[in-house]
Amino acid sequence: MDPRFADVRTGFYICHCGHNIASMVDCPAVATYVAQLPGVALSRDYKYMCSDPGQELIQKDIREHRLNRVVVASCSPLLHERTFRNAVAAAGLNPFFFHMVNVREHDSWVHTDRAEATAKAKALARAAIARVARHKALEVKQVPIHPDVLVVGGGIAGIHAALTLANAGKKVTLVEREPSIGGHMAKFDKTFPTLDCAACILTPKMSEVGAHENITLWSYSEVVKMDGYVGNYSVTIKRHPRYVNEDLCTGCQDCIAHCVYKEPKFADEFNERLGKRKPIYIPFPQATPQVTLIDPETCLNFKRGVVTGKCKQTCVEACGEKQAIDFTQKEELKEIKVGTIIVATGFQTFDVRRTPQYGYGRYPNVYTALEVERLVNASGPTTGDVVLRDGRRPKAIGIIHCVGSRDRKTNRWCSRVCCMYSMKLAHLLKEHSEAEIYNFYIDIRAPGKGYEEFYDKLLDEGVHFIRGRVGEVTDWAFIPEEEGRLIIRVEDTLAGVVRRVPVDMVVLATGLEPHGDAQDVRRLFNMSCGSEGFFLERHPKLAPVNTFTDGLFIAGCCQGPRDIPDTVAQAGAAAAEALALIDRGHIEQEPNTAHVLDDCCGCKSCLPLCPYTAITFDEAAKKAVINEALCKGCGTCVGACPSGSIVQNLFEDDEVFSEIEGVLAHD
Amino acid sequence: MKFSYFPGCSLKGTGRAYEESLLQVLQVLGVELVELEDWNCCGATAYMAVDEVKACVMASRNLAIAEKTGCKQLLAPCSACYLVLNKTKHYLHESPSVEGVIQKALKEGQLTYGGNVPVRHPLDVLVNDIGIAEIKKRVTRPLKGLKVAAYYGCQIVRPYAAFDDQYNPTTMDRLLEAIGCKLVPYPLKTRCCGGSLTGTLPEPGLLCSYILLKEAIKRGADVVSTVCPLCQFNLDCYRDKMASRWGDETIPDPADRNHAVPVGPRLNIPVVYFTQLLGLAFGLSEKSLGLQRGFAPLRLPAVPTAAA
Amino acid sequence: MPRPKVAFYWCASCGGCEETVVDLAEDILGVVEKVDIVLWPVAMDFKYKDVEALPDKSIVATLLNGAIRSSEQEEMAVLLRRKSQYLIAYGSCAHLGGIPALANQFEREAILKFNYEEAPTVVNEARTRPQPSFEDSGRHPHLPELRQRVRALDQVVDVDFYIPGCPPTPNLTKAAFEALLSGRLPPKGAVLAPDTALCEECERKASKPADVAFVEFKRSHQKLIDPAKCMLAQGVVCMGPATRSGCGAQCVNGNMPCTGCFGPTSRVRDQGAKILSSLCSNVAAKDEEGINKTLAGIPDPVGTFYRYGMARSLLRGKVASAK
Amino acid sequence: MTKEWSPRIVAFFCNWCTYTAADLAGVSRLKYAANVRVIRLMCSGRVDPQFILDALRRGADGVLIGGCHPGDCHYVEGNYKMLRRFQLLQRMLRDLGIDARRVRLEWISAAEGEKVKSVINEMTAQIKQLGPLGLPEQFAEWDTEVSGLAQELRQTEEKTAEPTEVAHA
Repeated sequence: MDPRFADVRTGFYICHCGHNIASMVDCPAVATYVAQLPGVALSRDYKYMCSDPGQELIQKDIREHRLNRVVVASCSPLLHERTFRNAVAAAGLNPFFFHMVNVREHDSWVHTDRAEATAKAKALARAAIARVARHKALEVKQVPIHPDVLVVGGGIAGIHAALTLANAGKKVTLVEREPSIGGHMAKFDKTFPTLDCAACILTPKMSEVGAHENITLWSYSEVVKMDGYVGNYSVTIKRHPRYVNEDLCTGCQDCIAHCVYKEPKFADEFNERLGKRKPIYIPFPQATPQVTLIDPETCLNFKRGVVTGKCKQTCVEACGEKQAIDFTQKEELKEIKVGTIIVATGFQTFDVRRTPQYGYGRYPNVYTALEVERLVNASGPTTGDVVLRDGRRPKAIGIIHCVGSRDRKTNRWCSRVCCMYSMKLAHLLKEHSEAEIYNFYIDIRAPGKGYEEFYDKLLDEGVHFIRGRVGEVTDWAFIPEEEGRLIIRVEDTLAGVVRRVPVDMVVLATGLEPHGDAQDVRRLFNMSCGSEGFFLERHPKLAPVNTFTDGLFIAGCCQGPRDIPDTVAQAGAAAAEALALIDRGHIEQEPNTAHVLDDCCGCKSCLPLCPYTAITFDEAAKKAVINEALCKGCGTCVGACPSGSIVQNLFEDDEVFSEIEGVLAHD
Repeated sequence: MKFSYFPGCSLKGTGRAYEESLLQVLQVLGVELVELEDWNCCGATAYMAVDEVKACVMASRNLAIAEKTGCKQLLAPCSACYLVLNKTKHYLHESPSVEGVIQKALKEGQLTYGGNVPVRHPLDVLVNDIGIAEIKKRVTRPLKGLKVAAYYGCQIVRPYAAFDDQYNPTTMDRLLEAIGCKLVPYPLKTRCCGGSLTGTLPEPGLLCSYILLKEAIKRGADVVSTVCPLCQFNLDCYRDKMASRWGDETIPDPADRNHAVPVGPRLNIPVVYFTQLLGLAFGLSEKSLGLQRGFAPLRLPAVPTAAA
Repeated sequence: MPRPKVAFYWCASCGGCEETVVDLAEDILGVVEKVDIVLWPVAMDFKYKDVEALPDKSIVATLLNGAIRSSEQEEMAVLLRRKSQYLIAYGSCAHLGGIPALANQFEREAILKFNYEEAPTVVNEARTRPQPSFEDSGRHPHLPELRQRVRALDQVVDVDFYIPGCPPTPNLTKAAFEALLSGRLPPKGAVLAPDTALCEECERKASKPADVAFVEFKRSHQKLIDPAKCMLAQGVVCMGPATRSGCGAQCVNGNMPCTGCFGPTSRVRDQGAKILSSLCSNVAAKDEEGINKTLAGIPDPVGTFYRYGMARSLLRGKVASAK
Repeated sequence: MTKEWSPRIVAFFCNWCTYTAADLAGVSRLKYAANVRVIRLMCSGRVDPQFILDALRRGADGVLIGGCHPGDCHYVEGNYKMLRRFQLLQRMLRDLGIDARRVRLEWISAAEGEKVKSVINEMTAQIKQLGPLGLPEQFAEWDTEVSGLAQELRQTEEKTAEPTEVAHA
């Protein structure tokens, strides 16, 4: 008998997973095949291995049949490896005497020939049987978790997550790129379908963040570096200079009033460039923190970002002895330690220049939805008056749905919120202007509490709905009545005719897409992105706020388009996940770390390979040493050690060689 | 720079002015054209409508001849030729069955086609190979003050938009700006001119042409610049019919938008090829550029004096 | 008490290993005193039938050097295995195939054709090749047949111990004899040399920086080698990190890089793959072009990484990619 | 062995990108050839060239290595280490008679389930075209020349065998 299998008593279990596996893999045949392999003491097939009876079956067998190895062939180890390890451990066996075979995601679900799928299952099982014989008992290491949390992004998702954690007594650092928190929601006028005033429900939360003793708010700041691992992250944050000292500014805004520019002159970012601001400004009245800032691009005291001192500096005078204005401020780098991180960096709206057929930029009266949010807002540039860029008031308004959504040429996904916000804007525009409103839609998607009812309400209000994707917005007239107006050309797919609808204002219901720099953020935090560019959750259903990096959670639209209720719910979930980790106090580290054997010759080949500087050279022993607390278990040094003197737990050379031998052995 | 040149039927017939001006302009820019020997119909319109595969066979014969010359690229100035030749290349690439038919047919004529001939449009070559900067250098008589509606037609951007934006092409705008023209906003750039409907179903066909002219006039254009012989023909040759049908319609006066004026008298707006405008800017004579062939004479604004 | 019988034999080898035995110098006298050498073709005259006549297992230990290349060598290996209690693969060729195993990069036919027909120094118009058997004056002599592949000793017969090196050092040889004579032997299959890699005993170890990032590789003749600095730190390919120690780093001390004759440590299955992995992982470039530019300094990876280990490498030599 | 030959491909997938992508292909019920057997490693940087050679000599007709895209490695740069090894390994394998198309390195992110499918299908088709590599059979064939003699000698040995006791020195 092969000495490798002496004293090995493996129990093998193949799961039917209902029909998921059994319909494509002949499970009993696999079990029968495995039964005769070396070291196998027992082999079974069972309907649902992950169920309680399934797990109990393993435990009973371990006790009654003195099993000392267990192999389960079922779904992906990324899904249930932990479940079965726990089950094995509960029966008194070291949990690492377990190995899992993926015969569902990698086999039954992707193949169409039952004989081939069964043969593959046998090969994979054989490999596991060979491998598990080499397994060793391993200890799970516990690493303490730093209780502080970093929340990246100060939109409604970040705000809600930060407050939830802070209210639970955790110290939170909230980092926001813009000068104020609030995100997109702060720009909205009302929220659907309840028509709550967005500012009324958001402002109190923003103030709470500003005042909370457990929250450190760093606005106008960006994360530039993340190191470490779950429980022990070290994060570097870049703080842009505001040229106004946050600690000294009281938010009185006297400086703004006394700026040498008497009138606001520069495009106002918060108002989507529809309004104007001065070089020293506060983004919007409820901005948090209530601190002004100076834009060096437009301030007379700067030239190309360098202080010239050429301005009279009436602002400094106005500030008086508070002395909050500080032209010498420089960019600062801060490093903080946290245990968990919530990424809530949000979205950007679709860039309408990618759909030139809708005339944005060419016709002044074509607006994006976000611009209209500001236009109808009482605190917006027109104080809520619907006055067009050319000074006219619209008599008819067309709202084009799915701009940059559900479109093979731009973005394929449904942005989920556009139907609802378009109807909200339809209602508000009608209220503010009494114009005729036309909605051009592909399908109305109103799946939410009170959403369908809102649609009904709009129909009752006499808003027009025309089903069809708009082909073009143009200004050429077919008949004299069309002269001077914008014409929406669309195929009305319900009536079966091509229509030309003359309007005075067009609203483009832009979709939601990942931030332009989402890829950089993803790399920064070591996350994955889906093909569309939104951050990828660990599991779409069972781990929607987790990422593949432990201790790093995502919330809000950075993970995919969603509305405010869903965003808040998700932010709460992310906060709860972080809390669960923090309150446990420690995390268990997968013991797949590497260690150096005494046989190391000290050639130093491995030293430069470790990105975590876990490998150092012991000058006394003249050998490499691995700090297992820093090792993350990639195994790169193991693969490169020229004398085979580094070993990675769970992925030892002999374990992998056994697996190779196993998958290739003939039936 | 050297190209094989596929003129197609129009450039030898109704679109002669296009060929006359194109050849001269390219000569000024040092581009050598070698006309394809024994070329045949590109396969456009009528053939395309009856049997796409056979139309492609016709086109592919031209491609095969071009490939044989060893000249790297083929210039096809006529929009229809440009489209059909490119479409054939796509079909050859995408459909093995079409390729089978084509190769079989070519074999009968002792020809083969390896798929290696890029088919280029003059706009593409002028902007991307020669470059605006180079063209600017050749301008001796800038067309300052000439207001132009740049009209591209449908075929060079649909269904393939190889060198320009499908919805809002700008290559011709940039070229004409470079020689001093002022471009009026013209969102109808890629709208249908009526195509061959003007000959078969005149009512809707003419309406298409009329709208193009009317909108150009309304926007204050002095001239419509085209890239396509069929567009030029439709817009240039049916003015009388358009005037008799819609001449009484009023449009806002471009000089004073509050006034409405009848469109009829203004329908004599000239419709020229963009190469003719380039030629003028290069200082070539109107006659050599074939400008006398148009039905509406092009009047250039007065040459600015040195003092101005 | 009779002195234990010992045999030395050579197969496909250069004779260097025999030299090592002689290199024991005066120590050889101590060995000769304690043993009875029953076979040593390089030094004394013995006949095949003398060996055949010995009772099985009557030789305590046979030190066989050289690779197994011909049917005769194979036959001798089998015979000596039968007659010996311990069969020891002595030197790189017996241990791993050695230099002769580089021939495994070529088909036998190609080798014969070149050597008997195409080599520039050969005049052989009749294209005569050695024949396994032929007739000569009514006799039918047999000649050994060249095998298709060069093999290490243990690919032909069971081997008890290995003494590595090209050639093995006198120290190792002496230690092996001492172990044999005292009966204090390691487990079967052991390589009688330390199981750490060469850097362990290399005097230049300290001069290797902790952050070597290769931008170019040089072969030893392309560079004036700094005699005090780690070879790899100078971009000279040195097999030391992937090669067993025990030689005292003689080559490096002679200012030449290690070429790997002691073979891999017990933890490595393929010496060439391992040194490749280690060297490449530490190349500085990140783009394919840059990487390949650096690696172009290793023009013959097979000859460099498998100079001694071809026969015992995982692929054993050049294979046919498809049938 | 009446069954028609079908390639056997051993794949080494990194846990974070390619293995996850293969899971995604499963969840998305994409269908692909059943010729690949995946071995999960934490990082493509763990792929020891010995694994590749061992797979080939044990009968794999091809080896596929899957890692995160450059710049996306979960462990920062493990995939670059593999890329560098792969460059020289490919050259060395070519010198050893192995067609470069049998060993493939692919960057497949966690989101690219489709790519798992297309790469596996392409590679399977490619190797079908190349035919079996069959190294175990090749080695066995080489070794017929030695096993033949050993057997012959064993037979003569059996005929003349008589137990001999040898004292240990």
